[in-house]
Amino acid sequence: MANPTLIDLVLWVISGWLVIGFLGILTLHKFTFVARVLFPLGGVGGLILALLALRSLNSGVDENRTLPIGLPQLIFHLRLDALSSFFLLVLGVVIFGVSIFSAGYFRNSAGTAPGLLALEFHFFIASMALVLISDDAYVFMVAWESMAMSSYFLVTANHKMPKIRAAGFLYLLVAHIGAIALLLSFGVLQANSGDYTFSNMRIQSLSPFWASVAFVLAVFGFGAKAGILPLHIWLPEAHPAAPSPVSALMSGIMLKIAVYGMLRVSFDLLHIHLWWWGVLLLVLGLGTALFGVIFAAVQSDMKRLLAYSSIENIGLLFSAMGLALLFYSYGMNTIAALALTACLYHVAAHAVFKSLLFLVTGSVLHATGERNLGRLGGLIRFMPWVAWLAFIGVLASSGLPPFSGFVSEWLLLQSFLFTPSLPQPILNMFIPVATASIALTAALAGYAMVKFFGVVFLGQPREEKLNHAQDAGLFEKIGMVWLAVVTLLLGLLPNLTIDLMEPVMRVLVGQGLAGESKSHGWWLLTPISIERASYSPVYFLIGIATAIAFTFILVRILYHARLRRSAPWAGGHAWTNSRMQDTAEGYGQPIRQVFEPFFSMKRQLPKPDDLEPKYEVIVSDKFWEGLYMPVVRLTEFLSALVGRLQRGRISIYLLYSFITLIFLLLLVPGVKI
Amino acid sequence: MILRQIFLQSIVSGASLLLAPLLMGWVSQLRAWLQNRKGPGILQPYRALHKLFNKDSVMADTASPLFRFAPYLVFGCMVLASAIVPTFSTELPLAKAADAIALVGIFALARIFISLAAMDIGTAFGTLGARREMFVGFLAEPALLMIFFTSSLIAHSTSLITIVHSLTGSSFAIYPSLVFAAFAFILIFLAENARVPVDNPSTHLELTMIHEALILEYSGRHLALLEWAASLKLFAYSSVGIALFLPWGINEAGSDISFLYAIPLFIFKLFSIGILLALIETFSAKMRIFRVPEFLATAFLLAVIGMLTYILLGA
Amino acid sequence: MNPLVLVFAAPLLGSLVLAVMGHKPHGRNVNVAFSFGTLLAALFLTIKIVAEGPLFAFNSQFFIDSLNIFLVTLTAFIGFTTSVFSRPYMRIEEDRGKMTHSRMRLYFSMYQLFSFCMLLALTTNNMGILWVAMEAATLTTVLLVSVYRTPASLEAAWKYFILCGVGIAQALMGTILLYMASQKVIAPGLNPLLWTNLNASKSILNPTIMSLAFVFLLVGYGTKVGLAPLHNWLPDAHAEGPTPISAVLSGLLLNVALYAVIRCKILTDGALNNNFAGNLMIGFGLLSVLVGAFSLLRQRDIKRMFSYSSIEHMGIMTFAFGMGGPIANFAGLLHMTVHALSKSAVFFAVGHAAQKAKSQMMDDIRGLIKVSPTVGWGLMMGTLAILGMPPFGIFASEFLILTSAMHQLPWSAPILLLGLAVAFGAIFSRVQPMVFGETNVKPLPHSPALLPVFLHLGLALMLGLYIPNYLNQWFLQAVAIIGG
Amino acid sequence: MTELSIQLINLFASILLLLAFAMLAQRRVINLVHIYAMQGLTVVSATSIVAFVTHQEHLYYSAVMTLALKVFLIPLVLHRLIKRLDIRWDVETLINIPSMMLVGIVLVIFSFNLSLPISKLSTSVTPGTLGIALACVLLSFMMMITRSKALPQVIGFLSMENALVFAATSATYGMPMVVELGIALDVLVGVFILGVFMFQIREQFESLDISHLENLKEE
Repeated sequence: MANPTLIDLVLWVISGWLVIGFLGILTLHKFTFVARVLFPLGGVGGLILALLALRSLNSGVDENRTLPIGLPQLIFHLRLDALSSFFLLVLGVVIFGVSIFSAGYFRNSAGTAPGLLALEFHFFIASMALVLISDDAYVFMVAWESMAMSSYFLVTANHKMPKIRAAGFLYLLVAHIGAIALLLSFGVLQANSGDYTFSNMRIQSLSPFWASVAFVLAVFGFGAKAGILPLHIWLPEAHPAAPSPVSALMSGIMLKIAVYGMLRVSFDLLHIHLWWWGVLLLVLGLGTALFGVIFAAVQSDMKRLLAYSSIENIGLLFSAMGLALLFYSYGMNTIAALALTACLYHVAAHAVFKSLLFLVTGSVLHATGERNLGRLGGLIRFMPWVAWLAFIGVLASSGLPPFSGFVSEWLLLQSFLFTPSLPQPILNMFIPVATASIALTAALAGYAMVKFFGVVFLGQPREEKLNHAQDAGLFEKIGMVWLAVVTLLLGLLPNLTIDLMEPVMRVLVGQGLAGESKSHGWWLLTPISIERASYSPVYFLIGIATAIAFTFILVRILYHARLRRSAPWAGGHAWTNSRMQDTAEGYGQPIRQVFEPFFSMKRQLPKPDDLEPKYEVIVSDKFWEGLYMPVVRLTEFLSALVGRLQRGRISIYLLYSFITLIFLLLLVPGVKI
Repeated sequence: MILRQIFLQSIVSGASLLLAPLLMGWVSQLRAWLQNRKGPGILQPYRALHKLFNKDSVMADTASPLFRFAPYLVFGCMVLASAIVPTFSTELPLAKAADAIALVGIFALARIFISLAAMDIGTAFGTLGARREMFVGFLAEPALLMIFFTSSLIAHSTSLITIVHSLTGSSFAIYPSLVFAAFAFILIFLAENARVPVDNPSTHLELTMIHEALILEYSGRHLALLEWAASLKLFAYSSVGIALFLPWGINEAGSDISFLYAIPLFIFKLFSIGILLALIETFSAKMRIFRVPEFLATAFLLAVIGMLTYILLGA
Repeated sequence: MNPLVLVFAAPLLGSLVLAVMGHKPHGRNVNVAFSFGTLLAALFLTIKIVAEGPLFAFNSQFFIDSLNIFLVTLTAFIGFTTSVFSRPYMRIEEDRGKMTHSRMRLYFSMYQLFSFCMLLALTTNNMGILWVAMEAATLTTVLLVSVYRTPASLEAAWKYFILCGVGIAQALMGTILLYMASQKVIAPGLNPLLWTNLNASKSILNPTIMSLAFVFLLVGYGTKVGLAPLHNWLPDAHAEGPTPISAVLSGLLLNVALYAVIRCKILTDGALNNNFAGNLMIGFGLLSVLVGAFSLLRQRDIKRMFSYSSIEHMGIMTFAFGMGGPIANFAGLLHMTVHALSKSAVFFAVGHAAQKAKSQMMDDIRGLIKVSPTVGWGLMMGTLAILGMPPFGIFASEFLILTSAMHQLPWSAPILLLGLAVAFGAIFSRVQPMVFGETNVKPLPHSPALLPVFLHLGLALMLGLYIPNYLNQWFLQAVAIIGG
Repeated sequence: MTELSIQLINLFASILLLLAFAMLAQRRVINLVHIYAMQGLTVVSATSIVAFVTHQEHLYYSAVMTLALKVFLIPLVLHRLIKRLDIRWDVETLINIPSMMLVGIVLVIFSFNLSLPISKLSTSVTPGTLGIALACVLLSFMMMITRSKALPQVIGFLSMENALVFAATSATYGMPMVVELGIALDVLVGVFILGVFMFQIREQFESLDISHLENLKEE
């Protein structure tokens, strides 16, 4: 091809990943080759993909391509438009960091052979990219389920532990049920035309009832993948089970793919939009966000903590989407664009900082072999690189200015402030509550993140072995630095990022924000108007930096006091040791107390005469007992009932046949008894 | 034009930097008087700062760079915060960089840094303080945000300057929603500035302390910066209160003449807030730490009700 | 020479030869050779059909069109791969003393005869001969199921015989009624039992007799399809017979029975002009999906579990054909093909796994991936294929079935969703610890025949991503024949 | 077709039904075999009459085949089985005989009703026979359900097959020869296989009581 189009190049990258995967199979046990060559190569693929997506966003590409595979009446339809390009950009950026990190992360001793791991890994990222460019239901579902399957194998990479297998099973089960729901949703969308391309679905006009059915099924399907309440149950199990780079990909990208699907279906494929859809998403999202963050704050396993934090962020994304849908259904497209910008911004921001944080846990895990917060601490002294990079991620995740998480939160709150203009009075009543829970979530996220960073990296090591922890290797550092730099850029340059979203907004709601948002210069973010609201992270940073620098210099010039080092003062207590620091459980105690009704708790308190006093709190999810266990029990009951059909007695079996025959004969038209 | 803006901004920031300890001193002096004590004098905070800056700083040998950096950052945050809150003038070029939401963000940033710094040494008090500080924060922060939102709804803007503009606007109007917000604000004000009944700045009792536990390991210039930052915070909060609930008489852009009455009026308002604070602190008792969530939840709910009231009544 | 003769001659001759020398060491290879011969003959026939269109043979007693030609090819192909799988499998069974010489002869001879019966049932045009062939297929498999002569296998075979015998008797009643209906209206001189003749005049067949006939035929052949609640023989027969037989039972016999039902449905639809037949099939299909799925949960024997999965899948196909319409029928045919391939592949892998563990109890099978990665991955991949994970072909057909069900019969969608979800959870939760995890079992003395497993899975994979044009054309023509 | 032959066929149909009831009520295994042979004879007679009346040559072959198979060969085999296996009595049916008869009557009414619309449309001279054949099928079915020994079950199965052949001859004047041959062959092979099985079952379980065949089931 003389002049390959962008979508062709994207396809080449995807095929490149598949080739890398198969090379992995060929070099099953050649660890050095797989780690030092294949993984970085895949990372470069991610970078290329990001550049292609950037190009596509800048030039406003909308390209179609069909591949002669798939079902005969339904060959693979692929399409690269602004929405897919944006998600591809995020995907590529994150994959570059994660792949480079993986090159240094995976060890030869893990349960699965390195080559197989490479296959699963690259299959996973290739299928995620394929989901993003698919333009018919079949290829979408194929890529979607391949994504679930390959990530399942990655989650169970260390399959010798029964707990990991259980987590993997739960994950795949929820993913599969969700996928069936999606399938049914597409079944509604194609409106019995037998044509499963998205372009056909766009022109179908469904009745409000059927459109709602499709929408609700899509919410169920995508929500199961994203971890929306009450389908989140797999997420805190699977993330800790998976190797850290995989958790990073799952949390950073895979959950976003579900968001992509939700956007695609609700804004692009469905032609009508009912206001209550928005409310549904909003309520689900808010509930999920609050739930996630409350649970994040009480976890004592660092990866679980981050997993719950991902649930929270997904909740925020869904509520932003719901808000956008709400505005859009009333034709308020500008404000819908504002809410959607918040959503997409958070997609990008969360993808990057959460992958960064998961990679950090990987490095910590390698250095210490511990995931339990109760046995970590003080690592900033032994692993300064990891700690400071983690710090950037933590600040972004807490939604603090001038970091990336704050921009999206800011945009989201801005869009919430427009809700009084909605024509539905009942919605207006609901908005303060919604806003309040967003604010509460944001504040609690800070709480959880302080816990994460403080307990892992600060204080004194809680175990002796931590004193020998090594900082991350070169590949790991490069991967994390890349993600940290992107996080910083996302925080500081919101207008550039919003510029990139402009074509996406045009696809989804018909108009974007870019015209207004940078009308006062690239450095000042004014999404609606300068009088309405403005935010400039660069000024912000300069302001703080100037203040700090001034203070520092002045203090140095004016005062000449020295700095001395000594043992910690600790209020004068002479015998302090590392066990006297707050534990992770202790840190979560206020949350447990305030939000007690959310949890089901089991406490083991020491008695006065215990020789080895032990204190333990097990906090578990009420959804298990309240929702999942009854379902499991019902299923078991039904299966016992069905099992009674087969009692081994041939006479009974014959009786079944006999009754069936008689029954069917009674059904014959024209037979009267 | 730009020069004028930089000049004005420096004046305002400088004024807040200098005025902040004075407010602190004023409040403690008032408290002393109300409690029939003689009091250290209104200028005591300046003397204390001077003393601390000149002392050697003793730092735990386990402290990481984070610990050393935190006081500067907290101080910087507070300087920035007081630079973007309209005090006696709305002509603040930096205010464009951060609106009300970002202001809450600044406070949160400072809070997180100081909490992490407290955890850094790894003493029992430090972690205890950090936990309590974050605990107060996660309830106070959204409440503050809600208070801002109530006024944002009225002004159709989150920019603090626009809010002040529209509240002082052409016609005088009473906003019942702001009454709720004001009550909520007072509660948050007390909690955030480590005041009785939430915290007592003048005690080191381990059962109750929050703010003091955080800065227990600091000494010398670092402690001075933190103390100064605390007074700046008090000052910023007071300014916020004035801007939202008592904005009348503020200097608007373009009328230099109004500075003549705006500045004295602002100082008067500030001192009145000091009186109010001293009264509250004198007449209430310190709460148990477990009661704090109820206290803050009340503030949070009041703020939400404020927003609801606005939507119901349109005012 | 008519290639059809070869298609019949190869297995018949094989049956006779193997009855004499099946116990010899190279009897296994002879079995493979005859199966291969059948496959070649079937391919030859296929090429002829592709080139020349539908074919009548032997005084119109045999008729091959697009609906059965792909089943003929499939049957010959799976017959061949199963014979390849039988080689090491039966050798190990013989080494372990489960098979004597006479049993080996019986096994191989009946294996070939069984192939013959199925090919006969598929190609015949005469509804009577169809019945005879189906009954004969039952008889041969009864002997195959009981070949170990253990109490359990005898019990299974007895139940199989009685239940299917009674079932098939109902089908004879149906055939008689069919004959009665056609006798009245068909032009003199035409054989009233030939399907082509019936099909030509189906619109003038008496609707009442036809609906009665269809009920009998559905109960009869439906018993062989394994539709709930007529399915009770199926798990026993699958679990107690030799694994190659489980593979061909699930992969082929059930398909052939369903094929018979479809042929009857075409006639009934033509006579009735309503969806009576389809509705019955929808009901049976959904019931089978539910019964199959919920039964899966309680299984401890691995072959039993996968046989319930066959019930579930036959339910899905029956549902699809019952629903009708071009997409659902296409999907049903595709599902028949891919399910046969995947399920037999699963049984191959299961066979090796159970032989390694010397037990069919799932609790005894652990850590396959460690003992033999290929068997482990074969079982894992086969399971995922059976569970409808893309890009395996079952996903493609389930995709089409579910999406069209959502519009044609929305109320059935939750039932299917429930069934598929329960089946997924049940099977996967059992297979996962078998494939993964730790074990201390030693590898087998003879290298397992895994070529069939991966060949089948490869084909199933291919059909999920790419359906060759000629196959597509067959399917489309078959869909046109089924109509509905 | 003459009036007489119609009446004869109807008579044989009634005899068949009577025998079906007799089988339902009979407890002695040896008598079951006798009844089975009588059923065969009835079918043979009916077939011959139809053959005679319609002048269909292949029906004569069919009659001869049935005679050989169902009147002589299979009863003989069954006799020897009974002797070798030493089974005389089917001790207990699962439902007592009077209630079984009652259910049987309901079944007869049901099948008559079922075949009524067909009989009305039928051009055949013996419209009632289909209903009777159907009733016989259902009665044999019920017998299989209620018997607890293997051999009576098999006899039930065979008598069901008899009823089907009767239906074929009386309602349609016989299936094509190929089909009839195939059916006969299947039945013959089936009986032999069952015979072999019964020996093996007795060897393994030391009884022919099918209640021993209840080990394969769901827990």
